[in-house]
Amino acid sequence: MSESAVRVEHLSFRYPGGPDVLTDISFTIAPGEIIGLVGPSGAGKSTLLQHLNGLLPSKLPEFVGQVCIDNIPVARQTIAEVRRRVGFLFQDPDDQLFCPTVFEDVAFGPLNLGLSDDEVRQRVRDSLTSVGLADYEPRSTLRLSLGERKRVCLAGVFACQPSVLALDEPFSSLDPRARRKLIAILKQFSGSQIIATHDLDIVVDLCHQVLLLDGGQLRAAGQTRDILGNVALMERHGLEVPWRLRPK
Amino acid sequence: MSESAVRVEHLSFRYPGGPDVLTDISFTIAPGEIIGLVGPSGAGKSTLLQHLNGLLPSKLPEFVGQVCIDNIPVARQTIAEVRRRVGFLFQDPDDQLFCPTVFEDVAFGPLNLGLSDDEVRQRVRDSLTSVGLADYEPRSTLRLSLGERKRVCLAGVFACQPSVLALDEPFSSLDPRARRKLIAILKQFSGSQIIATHDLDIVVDLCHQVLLLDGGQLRAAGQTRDILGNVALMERHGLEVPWRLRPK
Amino acid sequence: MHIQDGVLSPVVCAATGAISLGAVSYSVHRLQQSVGDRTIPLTGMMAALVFAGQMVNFPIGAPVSGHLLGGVLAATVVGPWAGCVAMTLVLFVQWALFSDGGLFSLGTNVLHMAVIGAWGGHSVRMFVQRFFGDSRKGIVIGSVVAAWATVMAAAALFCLEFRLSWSPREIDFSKVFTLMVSFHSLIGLGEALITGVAISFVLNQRPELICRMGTPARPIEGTGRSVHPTATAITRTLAAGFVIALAIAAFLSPFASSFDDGLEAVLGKLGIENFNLTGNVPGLLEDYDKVPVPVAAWQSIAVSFAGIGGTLAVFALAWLLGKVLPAAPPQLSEAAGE
Amino acid sequence: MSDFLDRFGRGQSMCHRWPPFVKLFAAVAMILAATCAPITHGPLVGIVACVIFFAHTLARIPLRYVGRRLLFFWPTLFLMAISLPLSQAGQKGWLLFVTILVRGTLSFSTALWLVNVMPFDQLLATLRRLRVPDVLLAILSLMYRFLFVLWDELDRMRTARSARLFRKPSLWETWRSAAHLVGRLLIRALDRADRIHGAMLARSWNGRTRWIEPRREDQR
Ligand SMILES: Nc1ncnc2c1ncn2[C@@H]1O[C@H](COP(=O)(O)OP(=O)(O)OP(=O)(O)O)[C@@H](O)[C@H]1O
Ligand SMILES: Nc1ncnc2c1ncn2[C@@H]1O[C@H](COP(=O)(O)OP(=O)(O)OP(=O)(O)O)[C@@H](O)[C@H]1O
Ligand SMILES: [Mg+2]
Ligand SMILES: [Mg+2]
Repeated sequence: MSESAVRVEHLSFRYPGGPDVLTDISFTIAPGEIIGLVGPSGAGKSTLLQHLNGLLPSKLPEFVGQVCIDNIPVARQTIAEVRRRVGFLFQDPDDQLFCPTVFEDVAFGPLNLGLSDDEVRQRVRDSLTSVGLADYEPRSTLRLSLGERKRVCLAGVFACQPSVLALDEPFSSLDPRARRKLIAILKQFSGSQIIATHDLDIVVDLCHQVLLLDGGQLRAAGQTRDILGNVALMERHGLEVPWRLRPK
Repeated sequence: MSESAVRVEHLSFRYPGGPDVLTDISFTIAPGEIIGLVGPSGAGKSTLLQHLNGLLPSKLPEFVGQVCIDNIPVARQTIAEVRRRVGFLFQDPDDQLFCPTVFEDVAFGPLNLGLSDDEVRQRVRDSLTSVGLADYEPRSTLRLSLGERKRVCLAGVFACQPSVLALDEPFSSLDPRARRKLIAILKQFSGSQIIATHDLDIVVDLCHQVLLLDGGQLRAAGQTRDILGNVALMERHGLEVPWRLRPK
Repeated sequence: MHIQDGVLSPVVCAATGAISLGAVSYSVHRLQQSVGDRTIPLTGMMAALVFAGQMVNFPIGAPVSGHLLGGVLAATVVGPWAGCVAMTLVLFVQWALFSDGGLFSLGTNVLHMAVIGAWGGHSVRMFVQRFFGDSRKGIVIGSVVAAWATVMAAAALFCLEFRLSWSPREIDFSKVFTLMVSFHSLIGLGEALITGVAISFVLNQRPELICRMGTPARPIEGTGRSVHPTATAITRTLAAGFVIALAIAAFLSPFASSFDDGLEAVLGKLGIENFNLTGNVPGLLEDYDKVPVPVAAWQSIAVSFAGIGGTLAVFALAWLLGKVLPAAPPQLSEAAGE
Repeated sequence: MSDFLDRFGRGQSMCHRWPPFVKLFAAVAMILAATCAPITHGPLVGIVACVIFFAHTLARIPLRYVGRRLLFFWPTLFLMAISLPLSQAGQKGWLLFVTILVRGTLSFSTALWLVNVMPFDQLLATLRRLRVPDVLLAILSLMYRFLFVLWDELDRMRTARSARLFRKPSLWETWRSAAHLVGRLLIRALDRADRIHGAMLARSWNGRTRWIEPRREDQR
């Protein structure tokens, strides 16, 4: 069991007063593996990802099962440790940007890790450069387009150098060049990753494995090409076989 | 000149205290035409679209040029009339939902148009069905996934039956089935449309013409295939030739 | 509601500022004990929210519109300590961005809106809630009453400060008082309504958001939800004291202030002043003993109406809002806290 | 959009370049002088007024802007001040009335000056150096950011509303939708606060907030 970076066991969850949003989900992610999380809108992808970061269980009792990150079970006592290891990207960048300037926002994580001022500046510069916003440091986080805000969020995540990435729709509202750049970065990243997205072409390109979620249940899991290339399966769950895998 | 649904003439704009975001933009959209607005992140797409709905000029002085909808110039006196004609979809659905339940939100426009109760109910049902959320009427707008919220916004726009659609990233965070459905709806729509998106494959499928915006300037305008298929042009502006147009 | 620099004398500003400084420091001290938990972002958000909420106008009549003040709302959501800090920051930022409300009178404004608003509002709510049990209805009624009471208290306090600022012996303030109290009983109604609606909205949509505090919680009957405990003996006493003080301030002081100069003298003064201001023909002077009577009567009627009518209206409002709440809230079974 | 707030804060005049402490103390001193100078000493008040006017010209703040702000400011001040002559007949009341108006106007213009030469982030940095408690600063900077986010959100929700509002709404409808706006904003904001908290923890936040300057060499 020591080789799993993320382990989810029999996870069930519902929002207060609502029906079940997740039902008995179990899977593991090996270190270094990239997992794509696909499924129709409202399937529960964001909800599942938030569990990996301990965003929901601490608040609500409607939570059965266990989530472990690097073999640490997510619980009230371990939540700080877990969140340090998981780099989490919110679907909405405004949920994640909380400092007045881009520099401060990206520097927030490294500063809290207790790095020296120079190291912090270095990390900020590096991660902003890697998302293509090198000269944005002094700008206000209030005056950015959506794609720019998303990339600042990504820079903030990278600057903490987490060991697991949980990204919710990282590619939406990015332009093609930023998207290509991000794919390259993610391919180089050494930790494990779980990426929820509707962009199946990118999943084919990037992910080793795919989890297919629909109606809160895990409908299929396996090699990317096997699952995304399965026309019947895709059709059944409101998805589409991506261009690359279509028989010509 | 009577045949233009949207006419933008020498539009320049900057946010107060910032550099120019739009510089000398001119174009027209004929009735029934579908225009794709593409460009890298921060190019000014959202800003341009907001002008079509009179969101910015009425408030700020940093605005030169003229925008006409159905030959009505956008100005303070005509803003109500213009907004009635233009169905505007915000990039962020949360900006657009303001009623507590899905039904109320979609019914808001038709109610204000003075339709009878039965007609209103009919329109709400139709437009929710068309975006695939038929049974969502009583749900709270605060408890929806992002894709669901986006579709409720779209339903709200369609329920008003506008004559021009200005859609900012309508496809992002939609799942493939919803996307396909939306494309079908837009193809059937009789008015003119201008759609800002990063999803160039859909542009190829849907749009008759393309405007390429970068750094606030109109870099190219013309037939979809000519522009999106032009490798050098696309490269220069941080875009990518879509899969469909790549030479195999 | 904002008091500008120059309206009060520097001494009064300094005195009220000192009281506010003490209160805010204590709030910050209490807040510091919860450093690292969600109180900090929540307080920042609440402050931003009150600020933004104040920008939404609720039209009353043609040119007049009211808006939210937010002290009670903040205290209901984040508790009195964080609520006080949030309101203080709102006032500070309003000064720093719009120069609304003066630098020296910042302390006074903080006293009126943050300390009375959050601390006072919280204790009134807790007091009222005791009569309704810890139900959802109790929360709504409590906060509606608290919202109205805090506005009235702030108005009364302002009169006192105003009087202290400008040579108390020579000026008759009962008119100022009448005006302020009647005017603010209306503003207070608006505030109560908006606060009540906002809180029932939250109770409907996200009941778990209201007043979660670090302290151990006990469940609300019928909902399985919990708020933080109503009170120790001390808070209860404090709350009762506050309410009584409020009652005195709102209802008794106009009469007291008229009585202390002697009724005769006041009536006389009013009559003369009436004459001077309106430039009435001297003929009116002959009716000297009669004219002032309706004025005085009007005055006490106005104040009484403001007080009693306002109270009744507030309770009616509270009752209505309580009724509107759905009978069966979503079932939660939470042990609260983080 | 909310950008009109610090329109002049980014200007480049002599006053803008003064060290923040100097600006702050200059403003405090001017307000102090304005609120303490007895109105009966005309020349003294005149001097204070001249100093404030001079400060405005130095900072190149357009007079029209100051005038417009004053136009909105006077009515409220007037309402408070008028109660004095109303409650006391004769000269004394009017004298106090004038006192309040003059003091209010002078200190308000001083505050306007400070707001315009001191951008908010500079004010924050100054407060930090004045050893204002960390908790307050952390809350303040969070508030500042979300102020704009919520404000813009509110603004856009309002516009979205007016885009589908094809006629003049009744008073009741206006109230209802204003309440909905506030309610929705409230809940979204509170939920967002939770997510922000998560995002902060995810970046190793432990309640202590550290601050550094971007780069010493080429600060703005
Ligand atoms: N705060 C909430 N309270 C109650 N129900 C919610 C809440 N948030 C989401 N839901 C519901 O939970 C379900 C799953 O939502 P989730 O956001 O996880 O979907 P998703 O897979 O991320 O969808 P999308 O692709 O549109 O982002 C949806 O049916 C949604 O309506
Ligand atoms: N409120 C604002 N104040 C000042 N500048 C702004 C504001 N909003 C956007 N900008 C700037 O204006 C430029 C254009 O922004 P806009 O949102 O129009 O881009 P976009 O083309 O829609 O990008 P995206 O694809 O990321 O949505 C960007 O450089 C951005 O930084
Ligand atoms: Mg999602
Ligand atoms: Mg955009």
